[in-house]
Amino acid sequence: MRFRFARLPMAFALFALVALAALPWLATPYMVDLTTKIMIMAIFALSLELLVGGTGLVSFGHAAYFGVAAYAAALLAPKYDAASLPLLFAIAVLAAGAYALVVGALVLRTRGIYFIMVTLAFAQMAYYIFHDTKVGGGSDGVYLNIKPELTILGWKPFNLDNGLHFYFFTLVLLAAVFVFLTLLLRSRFGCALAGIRVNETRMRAAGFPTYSYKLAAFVLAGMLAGVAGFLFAAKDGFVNPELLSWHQSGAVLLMVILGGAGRLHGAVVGAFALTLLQEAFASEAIFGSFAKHWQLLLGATIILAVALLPEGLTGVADEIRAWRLRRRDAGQSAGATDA
Amino acid sequence: MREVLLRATAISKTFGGLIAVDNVSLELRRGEIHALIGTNGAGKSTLINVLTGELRGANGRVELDGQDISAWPQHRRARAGLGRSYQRTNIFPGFTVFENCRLAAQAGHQRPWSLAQAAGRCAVSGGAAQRALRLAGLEGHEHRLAGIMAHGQQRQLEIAMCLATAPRVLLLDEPLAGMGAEETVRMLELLQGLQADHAILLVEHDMDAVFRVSSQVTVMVDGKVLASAAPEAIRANPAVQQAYLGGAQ
Amino acid sequence: MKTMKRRPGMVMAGLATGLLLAAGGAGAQGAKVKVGFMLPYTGTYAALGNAIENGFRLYVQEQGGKLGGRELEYFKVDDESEPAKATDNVNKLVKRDQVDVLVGTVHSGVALGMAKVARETKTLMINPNAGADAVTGAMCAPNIFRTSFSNWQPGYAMGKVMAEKGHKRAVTLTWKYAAGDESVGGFREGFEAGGGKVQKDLTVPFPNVEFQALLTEIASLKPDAVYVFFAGGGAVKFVKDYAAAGLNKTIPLYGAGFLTDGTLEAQGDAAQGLLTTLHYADGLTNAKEKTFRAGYMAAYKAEPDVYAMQGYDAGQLLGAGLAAVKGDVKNQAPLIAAMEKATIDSPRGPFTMSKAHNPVQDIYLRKVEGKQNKVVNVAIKGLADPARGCKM
Amino acid sequence: MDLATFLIQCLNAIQYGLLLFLVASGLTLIFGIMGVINLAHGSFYMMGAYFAYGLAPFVAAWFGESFVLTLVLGLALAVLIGYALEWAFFSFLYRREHLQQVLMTYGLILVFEELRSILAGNDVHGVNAPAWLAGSIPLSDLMTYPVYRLFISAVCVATGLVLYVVIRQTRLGMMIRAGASNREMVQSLGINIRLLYRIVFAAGVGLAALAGMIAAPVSTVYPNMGSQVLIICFVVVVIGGIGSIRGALVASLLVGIVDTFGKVLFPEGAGVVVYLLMAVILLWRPEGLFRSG
Repeated sequence: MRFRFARLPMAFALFALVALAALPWLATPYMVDLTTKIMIMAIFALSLELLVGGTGLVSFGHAAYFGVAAYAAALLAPKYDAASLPLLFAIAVLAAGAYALVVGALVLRTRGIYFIMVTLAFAQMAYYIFHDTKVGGGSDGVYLNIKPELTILGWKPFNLDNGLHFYFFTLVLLAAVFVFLTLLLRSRFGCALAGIRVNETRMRAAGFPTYSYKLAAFVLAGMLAGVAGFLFAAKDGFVNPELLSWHQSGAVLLMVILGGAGRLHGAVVGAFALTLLQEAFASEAIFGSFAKHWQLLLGATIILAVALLPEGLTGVADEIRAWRLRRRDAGQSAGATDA
Repeated sequence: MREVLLRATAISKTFGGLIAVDNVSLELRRGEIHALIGTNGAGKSTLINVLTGELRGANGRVELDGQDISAWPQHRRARAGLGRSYQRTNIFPGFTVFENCRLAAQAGHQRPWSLAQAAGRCAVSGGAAQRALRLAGLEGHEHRLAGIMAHGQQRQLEIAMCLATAPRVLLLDEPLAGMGAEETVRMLELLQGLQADHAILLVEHDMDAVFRVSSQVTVMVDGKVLASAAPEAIRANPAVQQAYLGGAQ
Repeated sequence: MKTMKRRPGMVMAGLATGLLLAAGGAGAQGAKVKVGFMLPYTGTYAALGNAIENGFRLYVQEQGGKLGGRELEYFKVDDESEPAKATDNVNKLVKRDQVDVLVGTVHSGVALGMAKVARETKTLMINPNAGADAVTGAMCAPNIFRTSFSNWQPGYAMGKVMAEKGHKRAVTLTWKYAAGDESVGGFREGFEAGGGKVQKDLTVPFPNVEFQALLTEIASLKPDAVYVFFAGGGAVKFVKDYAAAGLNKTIPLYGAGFLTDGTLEAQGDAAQGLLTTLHYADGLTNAKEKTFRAGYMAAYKAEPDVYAMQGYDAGQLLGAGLAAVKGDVKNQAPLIAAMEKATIDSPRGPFTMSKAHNPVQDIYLRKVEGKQNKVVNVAIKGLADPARGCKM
Repeated sequence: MDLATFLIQCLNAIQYGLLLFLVASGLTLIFGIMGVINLAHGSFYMMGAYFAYGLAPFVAAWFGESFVLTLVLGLALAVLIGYALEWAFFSFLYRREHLQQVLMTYGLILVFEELRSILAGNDVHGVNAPAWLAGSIPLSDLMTYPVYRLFISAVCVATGLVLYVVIRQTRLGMMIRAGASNREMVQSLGINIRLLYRIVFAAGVGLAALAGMIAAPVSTVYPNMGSQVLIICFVVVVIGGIGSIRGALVASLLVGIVDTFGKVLFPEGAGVVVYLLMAVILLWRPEGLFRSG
């Protein structure tokens, strides 16, 4: 575990931002739509990265907060009117945060693999509540038929029905979440989380209320997942219990690991990589009739990635840097003993 | 009489059926190094863990500055001025030496909500960390990774991290373990320098060191206090010689 | 290589752009009608997805590869029976491949996601299987058609049949999900209209297949009959468990047709004699059925099933529409009008479209004999779905 | 619920619990001793079920119909596959973080699922129970109990006993127990940890496949059957305490009871009860009922 949040991979972030901002002029509407979806998943993955890479808490039930926010948005929006965007957004995010607060307060008593499993248990409970009861339309799910609107004194700055507007709305939120988390992780709060990840006992002995810190991180991560969940509901207008399923929790965890846990941009890269790989492997244009065996290709690629890229896709550069640092340091300490 | 900073009264702690600490009382005064000796498994580390609140569910009363802190959680005790070091080096191996100390110092100045400022730019914790590193003799090593330093240096860092939290009471669990002769001397000098405005509990196996610096020695056997007196009196105590010093020689 | 290591993001973005261009740029505008299959090609329902596609392609082949004088171009997306991905997957067809017609799918949750997109983009959609009532109920739209059934239909028919057989008290059992609830709802309506009474509704969490506890519960309730809704692996296991528990000898079991469709080989003796209701059956004698069966056997070396038939009829329905507009698929209003008015000469027997675009069709009572669901009689003739919630 | 029904439900609960135990025991071994979060365990269960379906015709053609021989052959094959998989995919992973193993085993699920589709197709298949186990025993005036289900329970109990004896009485078992409680100690004792891991992994795969084969005649074989078993097995392992065979047994029975009575008594919340049980137990005992023993 290296301490490197202070060093922001600025170049990456700026390049990605410019590339994403330029995309709509280079790409087909479908690409824009797909990228919107990937950016939503990237926000989702970033929220989990705060827990996995930032705090060392591996949650296997993160889809619950995503789903709760999506359901909150779909269920609480008025049926025949456009909902107020800021209001619905706030409600969805707060709903996710509230559920994360309840779950977090309980599950943070456990550790390691047990933590992984209890988070899963609470997510499954939420899943079955939406799947088996009439709260959210059962297994068929519910719709959000009219997209929420932002009106400032009768003026509408943008219209989410327009795919391009939605794209930029998502991009702005993604950038905001990324910047927010970058600041957060290099702030004192973030450093305390990093300390907790590495050595919680020491942090407590130094005087940090580590439980409160972890709970704050857990709720924050839940709320950020809620941002993604809100966007998902608003984009497609279709919310289904499967959003809370363990497949979904697993998928977002995979994005974080594949991109490289411990690096913020890893979550973004992971979201793009996993979605695009699947897109590519399932595409008949590229793989012809073998495309129906896309799972085989995706599975094999994942296995190869684990074997060859232990630190994830974004870890390659860091590994080289760490190796150099170690070598330099080894030279230094050898020199010190000589003296 | 010097001012009592930490007073522990009738501390007991059991694990299942096993009594690890049995009705132990002791007082730590400002200006004093209080040595705690005893064989392995005598309950010394357990006692420290109870005093700092790392272990919960003990009987007895712990007072800091005359205030009952028995019900306080560990982090609150730490922030009230109770600092400790660990017997086994317990640092953040992937962080730099400076960051280790700075993070410890940050405990006294947490402000988790101030997101705009990078942690590394926090002047308060940075200054405290720098002072602690100087005291512990780690100046010049700030930017090395803690995990790949020599063992003795890691022990120094352990102390520096404890000092960085600006404690008034130091509970040091075998700080000299694994240190070379030169480093030991330096560490003892450091402790003697700190003595003036700290109360120090020193758990140690190095008897020479103990008798050199301490003004009070408590001997624990099987979780109980066997004797507690000035070093000369302990050296002369037949029960202690029988149970501990004799056995060792 | 060097830049790749330093800037993985750039590589990913580059890959993304390239990939998307490749995928999105394909398929220039031509005279072909673009048909998008959104069906499960992996996972639990993969076999169903293949059968539907085969059925559809068979009809088109029979027409010389053309409908309404136009050639067809096919696009395929694996929907994985994953509702969470439904709208993304349907967007691949609608936005990436810009298909004119959507054909799909099996899973009800996915179908509802599809219907949502189809409504919004006004893309013509033909649903060849998923029975969710809402597709031609609350979600109904001029451009959404179904060639299969609504969950309500077989359930309602079976309710009638069981009441006519003199059963007074019945217990229902299904997975706890929308399709099951709808089927049981239809059954209750039919059964209680015929003077029966549903004693208790039992459910199993989806997709749990441990039925033993509920079999015991059924035995202790001692109803006159049991109505169940299961499909696929769950159907096989339930029928076998029911027989193994000896209940088939004392409490007759009835079900919606999927209980015994595509599953008889696996169910073996346990299914013999079971009565189910569906819009299709083995042993139908109409002429279309014969040519369909022979054609399918010749093309795919396999017996067609109900899914293949529904796919085939999706082809017929589209063909009827396209014929009316001479293949001009963009001319939607007359196309839809023609599809609404069409009488489909289906292997199941002729059917028409209801106002909500669900088949008005005969529901058969079938009996399992060997590996076949032999038709016993027509349970209800020309049954139309009530299309509750449809404002069309 | 009258007494007779209650007793039958208890029998159902135990029977279901025992089957869960058989699948979960392999998972808890791999989990506890190697620290591998093996998401592919459900795939091994599915593999076993497809062995029971696919091998039977071969056995019938070469040796005459024999259920037992099919079992033995399938088990041997599964153990071999497990041994090879450990060598190929896991042996280089132990020094990495757990998360990497999650990723690896997820990749394996996809590969197995697709191989299954290519090799065995996507249809549902039934597997016949052997004739000598085909009968049933009357339980109440209406219900009978199939002999084959009793056979399943017997196999589960027998497997449990064998595991108990191996773990308590043999040198291998000593190493396994040591490995579950303290990995460093095993290494310092000079035990060949790599070989131990390989054996444990192969045994875990074998147990999952055995469960799949035994269950096949009642569960039938169908695509994705593994993923349904997987999560419930994780629940069992975590409730029981990771690495504890005894814990897995107790937890399986608990889950069996809760699931069985949950379905009957609270049909609305039947899906939730098992997870509720897990959450409650972990909040009460954060390391499960029996920590590695």
